[in-house]
Amino acid sequence: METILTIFIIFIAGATGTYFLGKLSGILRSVIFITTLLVTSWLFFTAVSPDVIIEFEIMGILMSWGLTPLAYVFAIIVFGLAIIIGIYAIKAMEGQRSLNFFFANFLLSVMAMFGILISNDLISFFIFWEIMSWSSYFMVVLNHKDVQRSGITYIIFCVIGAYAMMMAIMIIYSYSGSVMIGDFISNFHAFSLGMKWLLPILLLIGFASKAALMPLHVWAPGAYSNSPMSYTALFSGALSKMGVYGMVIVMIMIVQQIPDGYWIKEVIAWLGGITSAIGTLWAIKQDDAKRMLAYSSVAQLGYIIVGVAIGTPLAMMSGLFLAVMHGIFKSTLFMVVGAIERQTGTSNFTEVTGLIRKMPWTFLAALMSIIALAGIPPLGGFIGKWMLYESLMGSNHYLLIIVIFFSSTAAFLYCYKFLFGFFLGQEEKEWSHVKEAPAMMVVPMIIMAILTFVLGVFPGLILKPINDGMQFLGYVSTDNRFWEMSTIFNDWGNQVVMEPIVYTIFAIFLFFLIFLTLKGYKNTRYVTTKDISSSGEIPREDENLTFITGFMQPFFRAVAPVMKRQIDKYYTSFGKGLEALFDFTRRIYTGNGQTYALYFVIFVILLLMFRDSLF
Amino acid sequence: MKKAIVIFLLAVFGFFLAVTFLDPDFEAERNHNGVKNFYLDKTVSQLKTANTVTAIVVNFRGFDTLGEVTVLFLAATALGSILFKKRHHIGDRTVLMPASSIVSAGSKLIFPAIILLGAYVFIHGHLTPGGGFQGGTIIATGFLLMLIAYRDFSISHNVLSVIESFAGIGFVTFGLLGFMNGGTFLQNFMGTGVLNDLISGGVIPVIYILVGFKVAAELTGLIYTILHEKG
Amino acid sequence: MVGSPVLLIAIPLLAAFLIPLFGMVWKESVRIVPGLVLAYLTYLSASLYIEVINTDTIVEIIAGWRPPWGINLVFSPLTGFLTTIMTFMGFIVWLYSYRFKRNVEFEAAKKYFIFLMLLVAGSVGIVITGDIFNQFVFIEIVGISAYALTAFYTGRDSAEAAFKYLIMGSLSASALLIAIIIIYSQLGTLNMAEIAANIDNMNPYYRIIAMIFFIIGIGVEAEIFPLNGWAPDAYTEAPGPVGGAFSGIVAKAGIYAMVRMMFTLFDIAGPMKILIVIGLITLIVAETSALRQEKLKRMLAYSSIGQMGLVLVAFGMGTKAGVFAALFLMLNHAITKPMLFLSGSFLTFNTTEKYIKQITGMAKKMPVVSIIFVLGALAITGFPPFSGFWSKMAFLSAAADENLLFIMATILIISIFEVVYYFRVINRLFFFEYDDKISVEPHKPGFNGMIALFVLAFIVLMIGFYPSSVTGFIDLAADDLLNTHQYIDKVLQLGQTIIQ
Amino acid sequence: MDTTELIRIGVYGTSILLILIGLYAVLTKRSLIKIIIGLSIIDGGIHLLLIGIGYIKDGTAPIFSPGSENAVARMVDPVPQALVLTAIVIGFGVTAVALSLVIRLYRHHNTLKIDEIKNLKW
Repeated sequence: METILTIFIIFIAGATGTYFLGKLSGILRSVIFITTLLVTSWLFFTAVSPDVIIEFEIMGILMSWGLTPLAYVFAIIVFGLAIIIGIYAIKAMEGQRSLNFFFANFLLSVMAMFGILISNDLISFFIFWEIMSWSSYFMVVLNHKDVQRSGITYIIFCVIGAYAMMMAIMIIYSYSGSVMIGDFISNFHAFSLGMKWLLPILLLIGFASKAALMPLHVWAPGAYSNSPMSYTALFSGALSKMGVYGMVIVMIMIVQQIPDGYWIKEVIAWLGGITSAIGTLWAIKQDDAKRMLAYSSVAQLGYIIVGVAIGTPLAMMSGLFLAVMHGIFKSTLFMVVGAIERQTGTSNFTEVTGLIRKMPWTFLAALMSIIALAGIPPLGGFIGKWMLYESLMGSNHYLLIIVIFFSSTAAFLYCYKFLFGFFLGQEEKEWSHVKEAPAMMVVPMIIMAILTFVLGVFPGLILKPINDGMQFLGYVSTDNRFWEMSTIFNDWGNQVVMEPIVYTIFAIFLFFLIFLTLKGYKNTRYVTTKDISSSGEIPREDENLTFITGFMQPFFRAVAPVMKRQIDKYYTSFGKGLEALFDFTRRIYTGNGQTYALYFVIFVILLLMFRDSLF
Repeated sequence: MKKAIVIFLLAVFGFFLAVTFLDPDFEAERNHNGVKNFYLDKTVSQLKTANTVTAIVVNFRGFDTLGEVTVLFLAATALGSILFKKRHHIGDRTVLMPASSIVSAGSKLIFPAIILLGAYVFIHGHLTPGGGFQGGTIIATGFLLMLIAYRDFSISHNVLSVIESFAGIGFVTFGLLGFMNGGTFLQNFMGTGVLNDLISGGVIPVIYILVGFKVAAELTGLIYTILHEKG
Repeated sequence: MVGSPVLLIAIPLLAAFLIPLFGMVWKESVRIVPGLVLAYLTYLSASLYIEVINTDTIVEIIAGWRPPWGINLVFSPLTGFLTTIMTFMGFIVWLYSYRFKRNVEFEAAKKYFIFLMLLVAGSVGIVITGDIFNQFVFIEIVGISAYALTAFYTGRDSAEAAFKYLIMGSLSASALLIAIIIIYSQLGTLNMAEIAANIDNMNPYYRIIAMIFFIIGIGVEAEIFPLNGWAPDAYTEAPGPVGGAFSGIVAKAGIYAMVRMMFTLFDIAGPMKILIVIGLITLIVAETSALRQEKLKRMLAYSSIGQMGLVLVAFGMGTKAGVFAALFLMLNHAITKPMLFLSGSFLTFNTTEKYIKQITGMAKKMPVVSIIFVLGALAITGFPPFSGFWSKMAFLSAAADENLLFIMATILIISIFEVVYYFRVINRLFFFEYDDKISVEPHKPGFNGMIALFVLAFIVLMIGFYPSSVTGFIDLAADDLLNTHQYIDKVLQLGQTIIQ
Repeated sequence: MDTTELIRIGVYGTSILLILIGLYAVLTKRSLIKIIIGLSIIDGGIHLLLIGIGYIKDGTAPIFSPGSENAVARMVDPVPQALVLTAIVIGFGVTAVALSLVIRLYRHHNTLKIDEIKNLKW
């Protein structure tokens, strides 16, 4: 049997087993769950090669499954994250509700993502896309929190995207008689001009809704923050990348064929830039770590989309590299928040402080990820951003650079807020009971943190598969100049060798670590947060004077006009208006039998009067 | 206001109906060579039935009649179901005033005659205008008279139900017998006899008599149910 | 030869007359006999269907008179397909309601089962008959059983619903009679094949008038927009399984009658604007009305109406792909909507009002039923890998073939509303806490009901994962509907073999 | 205008008038009983219409009495008569069900006004 099919069967069997046998005992459930993930990943990494293609037919439509080099990059993210998050989830989810359902659904999500990646035709792509949609939907509402609002918002945007995509797929099918992605790309020039514009736009709506691009990002904060953190890690890390995956194909292989198609690219790139700016601003404003990270995810996906949309080789590479890196560091951060929430019971910055001594390993993971997120060398984020800036300069998008640079700088604010809020600052009695998270949760986080470091030092590890993927997309690889192990190349002709930089920075870190440790032995007096002198006034008991409170007020006064226009308010009032309208129109069913009889007569007369135009 | 709208609508509707049905074309286009002549022809030559309408109702379009009988059966059952009450809730008969002695005496006198007339009508359904439906209705009016005239006149529901069921079963059974003997449902499988004889037309009179029983039983049942309904 | 199509009508009628007699002897028989009959009908219909597919259309004549003169029944791939679905769904509904009013009221149960059986028989009759007046009679049989079933519960507002249904039903019957009068007066025949063969000789004015009266005559059963005011009420007030029977059986018969009329009787080629317009309006009005609905069964009823609109739009395209999609939609709807009605009826068993808020958190108490409900909701909203997805896909592909982009977009937008209201219910069911104050006491589902639900769920999954298991049948049925000449020839040339 | 035409217009005109009167009752009368009467009047009109289309000039009843076996050409069309028989019986059944529903409704709502009986709406 083909390996791909075997993987699917194992996934389905695993999901069913997890759900039904999980009722017997929790250990059995965990064992089945982890075994499924391990076996499938092992099969994937060892036995799946890009050139095996399975073809079959459903309802007369030829379908085919096989792994392309581009999909391979994303599959690495999916399986890698799935295993690590899976291990984390077993401990993290302990004691939560509906565990059988959670783990089975987790497996279904992973299977759906894998399915999306191996689909060579649009129909099975769509099927797996929808399976992913509903399985992730059930995760969003699993916590019973804010179900009717954020859950419904999420599913609305899911189906908006899915239906736009489905419409495009059906048009493609009926016009060209084939649903193969390859056929579509090669026959695209044969479509009429209107279709040439309509199809990519519909497809982009579909993908952008999952990648949370600007006007379609409204669902993201609610969905990310309401689902269990163990799933959000996968959600933000891997699931949203499926949108990016689709966008890569559309932007690179289809939009290029449209006359004047660069407009689409420009628009998407700008939308990406604005998304990142707005997302960052909103992230800074949040007091809840989950929502902050959710907005941060939106912002980070904005960078990725900018890279993908610009579409020069370097930009593409930076987009894909950032996608991988984002998957790693953002999952880590969500796992960190999950761990903190599990240990302290809250995920609010303003309440929790000074966890650095209580949860040092968690802090380490958070620190590494934050550094990667902020794009500070030597970690992976730096390389991605470097390449992004360089590609933007190379393609003369100077205004866009300003936007990106602004949001990337502003990101430091929330990075700092995150670190400080949770870990630094004064220790409070209230949190003195907090312990480090269990090893099964810490180890995955640490592994991920190390990964960010490794990929920062040796970006070639991931740039190599990306290069293969880009060759598949039609980029001619030029003497491997971008993806030497541990070096990157800039367009001014200089090679930047990463190792010296890395070692220098590493040394500085080591020095500070020693310094801090030594300093720690000194006799330090710890006081509570309230115990400060504030210009002679004694603060009242209810005034929370944590540094985090009212953080960056001047900054917000400056950007207030931008923040005031919240796009989800427009959506909400639009939805409310529609519901009110339909509440009114359904009064057409008055409940009076006589009125129905009147409708009957009116209908007859209308048909009789308009018989010439209707028949 | 509402009335004005309704009158306006009905005027428009009536205009269309008038244009449709009062137009001489409506008649002119008529295809007189349709099924009509065939029916008239075959009724005499094959079915040996004097009344063409009966032949059509029972034989040519017997399937419709089966459906029609089912509709009646359904209506009777539906009435029972919609007005269903537990047994001890069944009320007294609702009559506005006690019948005068003339009515009670007269109805006793006239009742057998009505029944006889009904029986005559449905037995001669294939020869004269009339038939099972008409005869059954006449019989039911006889029972209605008795029910109005005598407060204590009562009919066993079970008996009605048995008659009704047996008549219905008989109809379908004759249909199925036709299916077994002649190959098609409701086929006229019995000898047809001589035109205008009482015993002629094969199964047609038999089925019509069954229909007569069924209609009589069902209509009586309907009347009985409604009369025992307290408002 | 396993039997004959006429038995599909004759056996239930015979049984309906027999049941009162049996009931006098053995009370349990009033439940068992209808079940046996429906099982037999399912078997008969399925085996005839297989025979028809393998050999040829069966045209059955009645009373020994060949088609233009006698009444005939046509059992073709199309009618066989629908008949099989209907009888099967009838059996499922019987299975679900086997314990209905058990040990409580014998008389009521007896009548309920008689009505249910005749509802199925009448719907089958509408589908297989080849004569317009006969169709009228069957529509009335269905109508009266449906009124009676709607008014079944005495304690509720069911009589009101039934009365509205009755007003609309008898107005529509009048319209249907007018259409029959016009056709008979113009062509002198009532046989569908004969009418279809001679339709070109008919004065075009009368042709259109007859068509209009036909549409409004059948439209009440087919639940098209301005004529469907009765439907939500009737679905809400009728016993739960009956709502399933209405949507799974009666509405299908109505749609079939309308489509047979448009395609065969009046032989309209190409896209039918009227069906598309009516279907779209029905879809939009129904789905938007469902959005803010507070009662579960009423919401399902609106959803059912909306689906009927979608089916009409698909038929209205008039192409092979459109008909295929429409039949596929009908099949899925016939299975999924009863599934929703039956499981929803378990969920709201102990309430009379059937408010959606009353099922809050019910999944904890009745997990299996809730999961089946979710399955149905996912299937009807067209989420893969469940059955609804394939039919929705077939529909969109048919629309794309005809370049009807506007219709595609409209229907997809309307589908978003559908998703919203179904997911609101799912959320309430699964992701809200059970609350004694709002939610009702759960009802323990019976064994027979669970079997019925499992069978339906199995079919939904089977079609979802392996659509090719049914598409072959649907394909044949679609061919059969579109081939008017073949229908006429099959029916009218039958006489050669039968000696008058 | 000869007699045939007069009869035709008379019959058809009457039936159309009956249909309209019935519809008027259904659409404007508030009493359930009157609405049912309206429905019956519509039925009556349609039955008249149905009988009317079978008429031919100087027609006789389609019954073969002894000695008139070859009067086929003068006989009116028997099919509408058979149809109307069916239609009348069906109309009767529907009316019976309707009346029983009215009894139920009256018992439940204590009124016969149709615009006061609308618990089910929207």
